Amino acid sequence: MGVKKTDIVLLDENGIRCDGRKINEPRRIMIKAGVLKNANGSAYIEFGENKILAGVFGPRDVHPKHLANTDRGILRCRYHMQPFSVGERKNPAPSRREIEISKVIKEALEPALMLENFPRTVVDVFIEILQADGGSRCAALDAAAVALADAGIPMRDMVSACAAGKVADTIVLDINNEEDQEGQADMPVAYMPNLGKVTLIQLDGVLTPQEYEKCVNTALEGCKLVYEVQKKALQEKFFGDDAK
Amino acid sequence: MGVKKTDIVLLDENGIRCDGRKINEPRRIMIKAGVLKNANGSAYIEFGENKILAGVFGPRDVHPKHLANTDRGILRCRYHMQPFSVGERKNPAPSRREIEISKVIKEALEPALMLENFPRTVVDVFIEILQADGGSRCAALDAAAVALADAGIPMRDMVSACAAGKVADTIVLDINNEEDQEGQADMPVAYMPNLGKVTLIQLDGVLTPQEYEKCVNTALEGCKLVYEVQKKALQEKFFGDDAK
Amino acid sequence: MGVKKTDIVLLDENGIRCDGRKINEPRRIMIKAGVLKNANGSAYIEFGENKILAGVFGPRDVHPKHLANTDRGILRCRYHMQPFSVGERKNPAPSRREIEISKVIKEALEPALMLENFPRTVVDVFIEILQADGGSRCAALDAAAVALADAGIPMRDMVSACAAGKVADTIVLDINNEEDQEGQADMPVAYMPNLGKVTLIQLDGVLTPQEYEKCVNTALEGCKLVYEVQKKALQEKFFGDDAK
Amino acid sequence: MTSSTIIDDLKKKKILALLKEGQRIDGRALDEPRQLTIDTGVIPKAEGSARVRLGDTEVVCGVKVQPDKPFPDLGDRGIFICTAEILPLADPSAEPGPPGEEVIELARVVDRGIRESGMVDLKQLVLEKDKSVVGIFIDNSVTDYDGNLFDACSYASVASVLSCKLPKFKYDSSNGSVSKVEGEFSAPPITTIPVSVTMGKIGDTIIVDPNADEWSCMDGRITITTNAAGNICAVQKGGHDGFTPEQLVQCSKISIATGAKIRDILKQAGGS
Amino acid sequence: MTSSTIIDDLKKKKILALLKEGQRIDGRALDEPRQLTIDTGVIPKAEGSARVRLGDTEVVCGVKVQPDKPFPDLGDRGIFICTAEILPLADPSAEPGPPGEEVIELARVVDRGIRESGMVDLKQLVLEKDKSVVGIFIDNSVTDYDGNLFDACSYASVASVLSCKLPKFKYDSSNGSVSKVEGEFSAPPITTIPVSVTMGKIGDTIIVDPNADEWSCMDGRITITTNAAGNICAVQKGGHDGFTPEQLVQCSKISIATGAKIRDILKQAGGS
Amino acid sequence: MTSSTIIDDLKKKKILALLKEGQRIDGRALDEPRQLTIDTGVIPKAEGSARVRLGDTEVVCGVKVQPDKPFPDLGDRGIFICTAEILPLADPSAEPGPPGEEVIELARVVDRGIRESGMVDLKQLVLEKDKSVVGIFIDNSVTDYDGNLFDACSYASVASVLSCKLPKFKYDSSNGSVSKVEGEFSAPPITTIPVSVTMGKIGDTIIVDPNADEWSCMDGRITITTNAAGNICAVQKGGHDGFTPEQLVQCSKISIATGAKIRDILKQAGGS
Repeated sequence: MGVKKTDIVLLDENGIRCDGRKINEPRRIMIKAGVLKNANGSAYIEFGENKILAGVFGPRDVHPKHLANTDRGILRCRYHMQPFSVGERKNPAPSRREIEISKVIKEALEPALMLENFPRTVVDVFIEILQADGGSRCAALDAAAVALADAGIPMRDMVSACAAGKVADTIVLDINNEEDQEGQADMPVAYMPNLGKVTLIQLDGVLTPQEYEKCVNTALEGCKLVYEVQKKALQEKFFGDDAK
Repeated sequence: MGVKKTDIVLLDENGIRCDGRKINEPRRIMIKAGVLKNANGSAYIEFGENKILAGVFGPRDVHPKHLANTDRGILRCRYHMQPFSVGERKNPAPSRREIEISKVIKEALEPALMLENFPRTVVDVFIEILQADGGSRCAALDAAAVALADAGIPMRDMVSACAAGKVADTIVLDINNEEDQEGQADMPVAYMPNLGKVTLIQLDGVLTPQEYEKCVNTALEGCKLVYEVQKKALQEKFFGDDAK
Repeated sequence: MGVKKTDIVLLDENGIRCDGRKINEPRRIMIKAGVLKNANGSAYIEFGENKILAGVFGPRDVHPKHLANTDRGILRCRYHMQPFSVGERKNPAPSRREIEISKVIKEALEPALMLENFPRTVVDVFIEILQADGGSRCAALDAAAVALADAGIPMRDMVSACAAGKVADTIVLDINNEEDQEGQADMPVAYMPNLGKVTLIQLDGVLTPQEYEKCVNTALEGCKLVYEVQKKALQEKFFGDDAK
Repeated sequence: MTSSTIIDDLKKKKILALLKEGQRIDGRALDEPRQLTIDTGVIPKAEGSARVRLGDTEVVCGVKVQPDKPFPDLGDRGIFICTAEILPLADPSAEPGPPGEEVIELARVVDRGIRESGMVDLKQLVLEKDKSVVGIFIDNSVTDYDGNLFDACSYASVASVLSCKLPKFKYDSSNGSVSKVEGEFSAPPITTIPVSVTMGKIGDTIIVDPNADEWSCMDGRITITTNAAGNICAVQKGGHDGFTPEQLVQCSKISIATGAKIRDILKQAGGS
Repeated sequence: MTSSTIIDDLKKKKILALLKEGQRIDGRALDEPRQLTIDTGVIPKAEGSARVRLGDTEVVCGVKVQPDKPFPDLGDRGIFICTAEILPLADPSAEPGPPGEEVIELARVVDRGIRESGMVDLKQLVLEKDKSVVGIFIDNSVTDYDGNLFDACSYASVASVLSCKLPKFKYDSSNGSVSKVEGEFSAPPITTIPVSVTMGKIGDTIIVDPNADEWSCMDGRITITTNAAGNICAVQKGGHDGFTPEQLVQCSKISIATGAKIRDILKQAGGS
Repeated sequence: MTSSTIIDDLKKKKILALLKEGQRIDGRALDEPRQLTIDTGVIPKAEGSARVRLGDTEVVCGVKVQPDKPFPDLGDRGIFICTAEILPLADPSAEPGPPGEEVIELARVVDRGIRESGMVDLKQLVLEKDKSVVGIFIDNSVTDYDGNLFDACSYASVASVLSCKLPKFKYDSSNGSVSKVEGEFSAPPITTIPVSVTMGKIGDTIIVDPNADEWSCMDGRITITTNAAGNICAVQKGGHDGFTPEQLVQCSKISIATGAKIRDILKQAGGS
């Protein structure tokens, strides 16, 4: 009541963020694998207020055929927001933003997939944002990677994603919506935790070279936390509650 | 002249409707077969103020080929309104309404056609609404069925269509534009008069179960009247004025 | 300052036009051949304030293949304006005007090309209007014809284009932007100078039969002047500065 | 594709053989819909939402409520638009891209069934006559396909609307702007609960709520929506075969009886 | 397709052989257009309309008149837009969908011929300068194809406009709204009657109003529009071959002579 | 296509072999960008413009400045939009038509690099808060392709903006109209000069400004934009392979060092 957006205290004197988290604390993450009946693999993630569904089909025949690659399978990826996923109703046609995110997600997943085993085929990853919050591309990637594993696509490594950013002159883990709007920088990162490679990195906002390095490392710590949640989701799917 | 739309008396104390018709009386219907030179079959209908042209091509090769069906011919149908056919100029691009009507018309014609005789081919039905009035989809169907017969496509039966509806708490035959706007229900029906099957039925508006049954039967009576006009049109085309 | 458009004197008492030219004087024309590295042939033209780039690819395979012609090569042409080429930013999607101009330019170039030598192939001409002024379609044609020659496509003749028009009741050569806006008629003409054939002619505006004939002849004189500049551009490209 | 076609053929023969004995492939009675599960409020950022499972068909539906300009000539009522989309993860044969005629029909039939019932009293959604009204936008996204999307999307839409919290808007006549009154909500003006019941015709047998296997081999289809008073408010026939007039009456009776049972489930889910 | 190609080839040879003797395949003189039949008022709900048959080419044209915002920088004149579409029932090779370059050229040439003649005085269509003007929208739909759509659409457009009843609109400067004055109509402000004449060039022979057979084998094409004063107001050359300067002059003379005859038919049809 | 594939293969092997010895196919050092040539003012009718050659990659960029409505919720800042298009004459594989994902990414990365740097102070582009602002529209057209369009388009955009003459606009609050004050111009409100530096990763070697041959065989890609203070303001990774955390730091250092040199060239070209 009467509180304007810009009056939000992003970080208080005790190092507590606007949603009560500490600097290095991610939001609540819940992943469930194998949630769809038709898809070859699927996963549902809740990451903060993000609610995202990922489904995988393939390896399967490519249509139209001229898109097929004789050397290796191809990966296609669609990141798509539901009309009701954001504050103002979104037009369901894919925006330029969604097309770009689809591309960077595809390139973040590709290094982990052994597509050379499946020439002339395609693996399709469909990501549907049911409810969007800050960091939706990282959460989408996390769900997509679990869905690929659930589909039994051979993978070199998991792909785990988490953002870091700069808020009130401080590097913090896992930017939420308010921090994204009012903060100083947002850096989504995807990581193959065993191969040690960053497969997605973007940055919007200004960082000194020192802050940049710290931000990368903070995000990587987040990716490792996500990785544990992803593994747990797959264990629960394949080995049931015993795995807990 | 100071008379507002809502002041229209849809049904007066003598059972006479706003355009002077009785409850079971259809509007004027005129059908002419074989009106186009290029189409394999064609028909022009005037049904009340509706003025509609239907043209048929086929059976002919399917492009693109992958749409062809090896078991039977396919039927394609386009219901399309001219920009000048309605009060306010209509955008010529097909609306969602036109796409839906095209589909229900296709499904209303399909049971009457012996498409199993023409595997790998397509029959195209193009319907152009030159002037629209209430009941245009029924009138369109009536013209399309005559055009198919004119094209010599083997048919199990004619398809004859007419709407019934509810106006001033009364079930009436063949709803016109004002009755559609101001009335209580509109039920377009298509019927194969010899096979006794309803191939299209839609309903917008509220009917009791008893009214529903009466409305279906009223529409069927209309379909039978239309059937006579369709037969006459084909006789005049193929046997000339002697047939009158 | 305070001078309104309509106050422009299009032709003064000494027969001098609003940009200082005489009645039969074209604007400055500069053509340079072979300006692009990737295109098989290319040309850049400055014609008045027009700045236009043309690039040619081919003869090359046609995609999709069903567009190929077994008797002769096909010619495709795209006339396209940059968003920044005109006063108000232009939407980069091709307008209906651009599509029509693409077609008339294609038909103006086609008679000069020996496409019968290259069955099943396509020659693509891409024209980009970097800055637009009156007469851009003629200037575009002039550049495209030089680009085709630069690409080594066998030609029966050059195609040279220039407009004439009617301004202040006088037939003048090479209409500029102001004359196009405020003048009485604009007639773009393309000509094969050795074969003596007009391959493009359009007219907007009213001419008496006598003026029409004079306008055609005036435009043809302009085409011949352009032809000299086109030849010079090709000589400079292929024989270097010695050709000057 | 060959092996899958053979299986499809065998399945179809099985379905037909069973139906001759009055049985269905999944053991249901001819007029028995599948289990219906409804969760509302699944998308907290939307004003209303529901996840519906009808057998193995699953739909997520969200409602957005926004001020809007009224349609010309309809200045005295709010806007109510219902859409439907089959997400590509719902079905191996679904493709991203603009909707085909199947999906356009789906959306229009779902929309019309609810609209024609008068479920929401649109006259109560006017902020300023001819100038500003409330718009209710209901988007259905199919996430898993097992046939009969008509009913699944219709139930999801109805449950979402029933669970919807309508924000309060204020129209400022001095400059024509509309603002949301923070923290004030009301229930939408509901007048009835429409229920869509879709029946398939295989040969001459009518079955309620066909699953994907039945859907792929049925000859005709009819969707009948009834309101709480047991009246019929929308009909849509589809498919490549016709219905006899008697079958049309039979279907209307089934839709009233089945509709009444499903209405109870919808009421409970919507909390009303 | 082979047999049809052989027939096309034979027909083309026949056409060429006949032309060498100065004869045409349908017996017409070289400069003789086909029979032109015009019915106006065929679409009573449109403000103006016409059905035109030019030989076996048939076009239905309707005019809608609506208040509109003027184009920027053209606040002192009404809107006049002429379109053309080849309906898919007009021709086995026509396809539904967005217009190709052929149809775009057709529409633009028809529009330009009428616009450049100044047929309608657009300055008399202003309701309130820079704010509100009358728009005249002329839509041509080709219903049967037998070549030379340029002239058929042009005649249909001109006849529709001549037969048009212009409603009276009232601009309310207090709120910028426009209302129609029921029952009051006027004739559109006509200044001249433009006539389009299209000529084909086959080899070096110029023929007027080519039919479909001639159209498919002609080398070049030119459309010249003349006004009532016998002046030339629009030209469009098409086709894959050129014209000599002498042929251009010859064509202009044909267009003036033929145009005068057709103008009489248009006048009669338009009732003026 | 076979022979060209063989040549491509041989070229790729050559590139890899040279890189093992720390050499590049065109003789450059690993961290050496190609020659950068900038001409500004090449499109006099645009408010700003530049032709940029980076090696054999060529881009023409034009800036249009126009009054516009602000975005909702962003009523206190002007509009700044940067686009990019690969013209079909730039590359035999380019096709006319709507942009693919490659070009959409290109445009968004170029736009974001400049926007996030805060190069133009958008708050100074407001004519009337929430009502009317100045829009700066920067369109890049690639006319010749030789790899690394990210940097070429970014430099062209920056140079065009630096060379831009901002017309003066006047907002009339009585009727909400905006007019241009003829003959009055100012420099745009520049706060910093951002420089994009794109690096390719081939095997484990990082190279600056890959040309087309290198571009087609690189495994990963990263574009880092730095501002005049030597801080990092945008990053975008692409390509089918990942980077180690150490490589990410290495790349940031290269981008700061290389960016400083290129900033001098941009300053000179922009006349500031």
